[in-house]
Amino acid sequence: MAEVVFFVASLGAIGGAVGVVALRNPFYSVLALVGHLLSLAALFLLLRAEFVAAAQVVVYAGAVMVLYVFVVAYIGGADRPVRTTGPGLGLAAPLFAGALFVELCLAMLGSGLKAIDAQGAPYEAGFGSPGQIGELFLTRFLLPFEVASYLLLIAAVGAVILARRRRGLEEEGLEDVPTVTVADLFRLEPGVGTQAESGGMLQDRRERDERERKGGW
Amino acid sequence: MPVAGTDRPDEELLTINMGPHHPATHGVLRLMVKLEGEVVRDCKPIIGYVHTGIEKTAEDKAYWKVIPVVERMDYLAYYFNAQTFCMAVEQLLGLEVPKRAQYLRVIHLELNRIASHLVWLGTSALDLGAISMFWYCFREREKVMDLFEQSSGQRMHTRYIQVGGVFEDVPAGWADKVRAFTREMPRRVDQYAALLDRNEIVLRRLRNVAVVDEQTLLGLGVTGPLLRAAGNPWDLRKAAPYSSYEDFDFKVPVGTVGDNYDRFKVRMYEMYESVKIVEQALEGLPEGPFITEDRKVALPPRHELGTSMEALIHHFKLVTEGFRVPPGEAYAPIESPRGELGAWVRSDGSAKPARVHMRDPSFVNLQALPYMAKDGYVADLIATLAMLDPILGGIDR
Amino acid sequence: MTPLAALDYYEPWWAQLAKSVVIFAVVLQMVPLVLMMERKLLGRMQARYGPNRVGPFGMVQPVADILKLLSKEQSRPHSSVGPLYALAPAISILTAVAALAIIPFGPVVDIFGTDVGLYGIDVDIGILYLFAFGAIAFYGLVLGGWASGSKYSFLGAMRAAAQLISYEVAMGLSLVGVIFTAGTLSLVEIVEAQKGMWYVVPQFVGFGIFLIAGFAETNRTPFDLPEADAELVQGYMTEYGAGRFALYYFAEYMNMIVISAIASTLFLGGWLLPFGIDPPGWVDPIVVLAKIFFFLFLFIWIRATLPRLRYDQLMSFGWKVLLPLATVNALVTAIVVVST
Amino acid sequence: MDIGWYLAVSALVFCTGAGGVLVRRNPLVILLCLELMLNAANLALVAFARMHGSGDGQIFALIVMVVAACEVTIGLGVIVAIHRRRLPVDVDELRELRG
Amino acid sequence: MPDATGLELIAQDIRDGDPDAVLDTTYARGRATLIANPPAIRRVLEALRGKGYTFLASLHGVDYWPDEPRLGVIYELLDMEKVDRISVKVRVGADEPHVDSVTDMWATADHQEREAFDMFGVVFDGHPNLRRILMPEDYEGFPQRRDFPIGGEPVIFTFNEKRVRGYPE
Repeated sequence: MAEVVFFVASLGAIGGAVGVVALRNPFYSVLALVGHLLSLAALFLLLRAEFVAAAQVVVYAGAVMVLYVFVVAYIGGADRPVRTTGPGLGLAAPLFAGALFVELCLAMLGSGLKAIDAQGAPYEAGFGSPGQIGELFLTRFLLPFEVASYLLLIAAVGAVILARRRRGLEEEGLEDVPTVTVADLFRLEPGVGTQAESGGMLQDRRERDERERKGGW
Repeated sequence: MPVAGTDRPDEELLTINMGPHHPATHGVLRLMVKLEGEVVRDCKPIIGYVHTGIEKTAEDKAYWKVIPVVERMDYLAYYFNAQTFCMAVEQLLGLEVPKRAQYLRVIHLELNRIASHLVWLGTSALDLGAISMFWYCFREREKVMDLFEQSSGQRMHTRYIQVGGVFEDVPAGWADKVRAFTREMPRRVDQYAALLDRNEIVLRRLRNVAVVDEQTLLGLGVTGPLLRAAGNPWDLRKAAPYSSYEDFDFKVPVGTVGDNYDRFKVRMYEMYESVKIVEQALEGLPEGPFITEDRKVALPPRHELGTSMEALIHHFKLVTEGFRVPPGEAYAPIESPRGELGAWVRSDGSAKPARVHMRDPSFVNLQALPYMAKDGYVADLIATLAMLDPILGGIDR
Repeated sequence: MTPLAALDYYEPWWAQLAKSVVIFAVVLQMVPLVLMMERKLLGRMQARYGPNRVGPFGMVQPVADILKLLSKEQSRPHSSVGPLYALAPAISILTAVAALAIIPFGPVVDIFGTDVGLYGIDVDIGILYLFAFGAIAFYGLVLGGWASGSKYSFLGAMRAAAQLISYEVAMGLSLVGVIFTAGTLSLVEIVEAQKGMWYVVPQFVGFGIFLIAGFAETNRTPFDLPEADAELVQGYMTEYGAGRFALYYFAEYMNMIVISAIASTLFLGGWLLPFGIDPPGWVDPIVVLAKIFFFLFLFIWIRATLPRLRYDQLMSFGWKVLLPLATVNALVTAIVVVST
Repeated sequence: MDIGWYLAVSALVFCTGAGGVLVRRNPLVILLCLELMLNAANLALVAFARMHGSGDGQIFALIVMVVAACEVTIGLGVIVAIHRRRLPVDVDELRELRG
Repeated sequence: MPDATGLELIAQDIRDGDPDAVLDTTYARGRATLIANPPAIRRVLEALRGKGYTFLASLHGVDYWPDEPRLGVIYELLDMEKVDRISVKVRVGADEPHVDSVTDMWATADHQEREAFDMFGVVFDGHPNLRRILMPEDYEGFPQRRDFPIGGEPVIFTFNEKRVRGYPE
């Protein structure tokens, strides 16, 4: 059973990867990568990394790829030929990739790692569970955890600054458009939304007086 | 890629064709909308999809047969269409309308105004997403329709208002039914207000949206609730009373800001005022004929036909040919639920009008839409269109 | 195969299979029921009858609707992208159904001598599982809007996507308080942790935020902007008809049921009854269903009452109000949990 | 399943990504290919974690995800900025940084 | 409405500025009408606007066939302060139906002039966007003219779309 799942999932992962490189339309490339990521999540599950699998889907498929989708939809897919970098690089790149693959395989298989041909260490309850991950993050890997969170913060700020509109809404007075703020939650305008008024008079007096003063009534 | 994200990448504008078949355009209206993200940068109304040539048709019909034709223009304010046409013809004939007929006309006009505003309220609320309002409004509108049916036999396009008066006196007991309605209606409007006017979401959707100042509106020829919402108390019922409106005590609600909220409030209050007018008209309904005694214009009563040769001749003449109208031109403006509705009628002396042209308020007011919608959100464009209350039958005629 | 969940008891394959079939069948049957309920309730709230022609009291109306939709011709716009156009609604319904698997309808019970949990699976990652499928649901909407090749669909899809991710953040944070208090992600354990007191009491802020975000996630009024029929004419499903539309429609109601079920599990104590009432085991699923229907009623009630927000209002509400509130809630809960 | 198989898949995906970076010109796709390579590394890390039965590899994988998310936000930000300035979204034509 | 004397005074005022501007005045059944010289229409309206008639209520096209000049355009002006109306009429021949546009003076004239053009073929010089408004863009003829017959327009259905005149093959 595990073999079948592995076969299907790895096929999905490799197929998705090839799709990313080979598809012309960036939108399809993004979709191929989503497929790749989901297959990878299945592989993670096989490796008993539940939390990583869930994080993979939530973070990658749910957030990172969403960004891609937005940007591709915004910029629009350019239907350019896949390979226009010139024949030299176009030919050299697959060769390079192939050579890299051979090298990696040699490195891993020839490394003499004993456990590589095994099913891995015996499974312990709680392996890869949120509890274990959390414990590791807050004990042994506290520094990387904190650094990573700062990195995220910096990246968020950077992205906002980079993608900020140079012209458009801000300058053209759209900030006048009313928006809901926290303060509004606590501010009760007279005659707005209270039960007493809904049961009683239709119009709050202040407003009616004002309209009367202006001569409407 | 199936959707080209933008027309030209450097402008980031997305052109959207709203309509002619779109749930929120209140008819067969087409809007060419240029969007930048969710913001409307340009909006061009395109009309003519329900042009039915009513004005041309009217030229081929006897005067009294024109009434049902013009009634079908602004299909929510049919009494008003008939009233303005009849007033123009009466002006050409130099005809005096009996007091009772004038009062009866007023009652029906104001009931019709309520019905029209109810449809507006229901559909506008629907456009804002408040789906229940629609049914509540139509529940009350149904009662008005029933009253119309009892007085004229028809629910819509009643052809009740005739040249020289009204088609028939109201049946016995009708007044009580109207009173029952006018007693109930203000309570209902209170309830609508409680549902919408007390709702934070509605307030945020309407307040300070689509503000256009009074001068621009005047230049655009905008009249009616839209102009009053901007603070100009122009109401023909007050300014140039017709059909005995000077007899009634009512107020003209005006707004202060000229935003969608004011437009909403003005119409809500107009319903109260209309109810007041109907009550007063019922109270002071004078005795007397319901249509002019001029046998050249109005059909003789049925019972005279058997005894009076003259009546028979008049009847024959009117039914076969219709009455002739002395040559001339007349323009009769009245205050319809949407603004100044005027019929321009030219007579060449025959029994058929030589030209009937309607100054329909929807047609004129629609020009204000681009001014209102510009630089707002798409959602506000829909709300604004709803608050504009265009009736495409009136626009395209 | 590696088990998805670390169960401390053994469930035979037939139990798993039977559970899947039962859950699927029951919840799938709930969708027409919810449809009927919505139409009838809306009708009553709007001073009309609602459907009353097909079957007794019009109860067979949803069946008629579904049959009608399924028997319609499948058509698609010229400019659409065929395979993706067909795939998108399937993704939507897949994610909606998959999320049902983790909803507990009761504790582990003894059926024919074997221990069977009254839930699809009880996973360690619990709520994360839910959010994982929520993340995939995004593609159902965006692909649908994009592949339709229509500007309305596209705009609707973009709105839907932006709304989905904005409110997903607030929703996730609103649950953090519950997770802190219960000390686990597993839904079954969270329910059992509510033995003393339902989390709606200590976590009322989180409950409110979760409900609001849930309305947004399921695209219901007042957050139904992606399919605002007044502006975008049903948004991402503008170009869909027949069976595929039925799929979207189904998925939407399924999502409603899922959100209701999650809310009742996390905040209303799942199958637990208040005041220490401990009914026999077969009552538990009924209690859960009753709580689910309470939330469904709330969904319908709100729909009949509220108009919809504007897009910018929706966004700023999500980011400027809900998110800070949820963060503060999580923070306060964390402090309280640690200090006690 | 032997851990070796996972590593083989990881290597294959990594090489596909590397080749893609070299071949494609659209910066969006290049970013996608980078993602592929990061993911391949993730797979290897998780596989090794399983091999050793310790969670360290998974922690690494999670940190890699964080880094990937940061890289993507910045990368996409740059691309959007390029697009806003009406420059071609094409790495070969964007030679300005070269001087 | 200004009474007959008031109308004459207004007309005299305008004539003082431009002797040819006003051709005639009519006063019938309380309706005061200035008949303006077509080339001077803008000057007449400008003058009236100066007198307080600041609101262009409506603009009507009309066909006086068989009289000549055939076509007419009527401007209904309104003084909102004094609640006073006056109408201005210009008559132009059907062969050279040119009237100056007043869209820059009143934005409301935009649609209304387009309608008059659509229905009668009166060309408003200076109109920014003089296209058909109610009739289809490719419509031929001016349907509200008196010599335009009332007749059936073939309705395009699928079965006859090839046969209906003007439908592209």
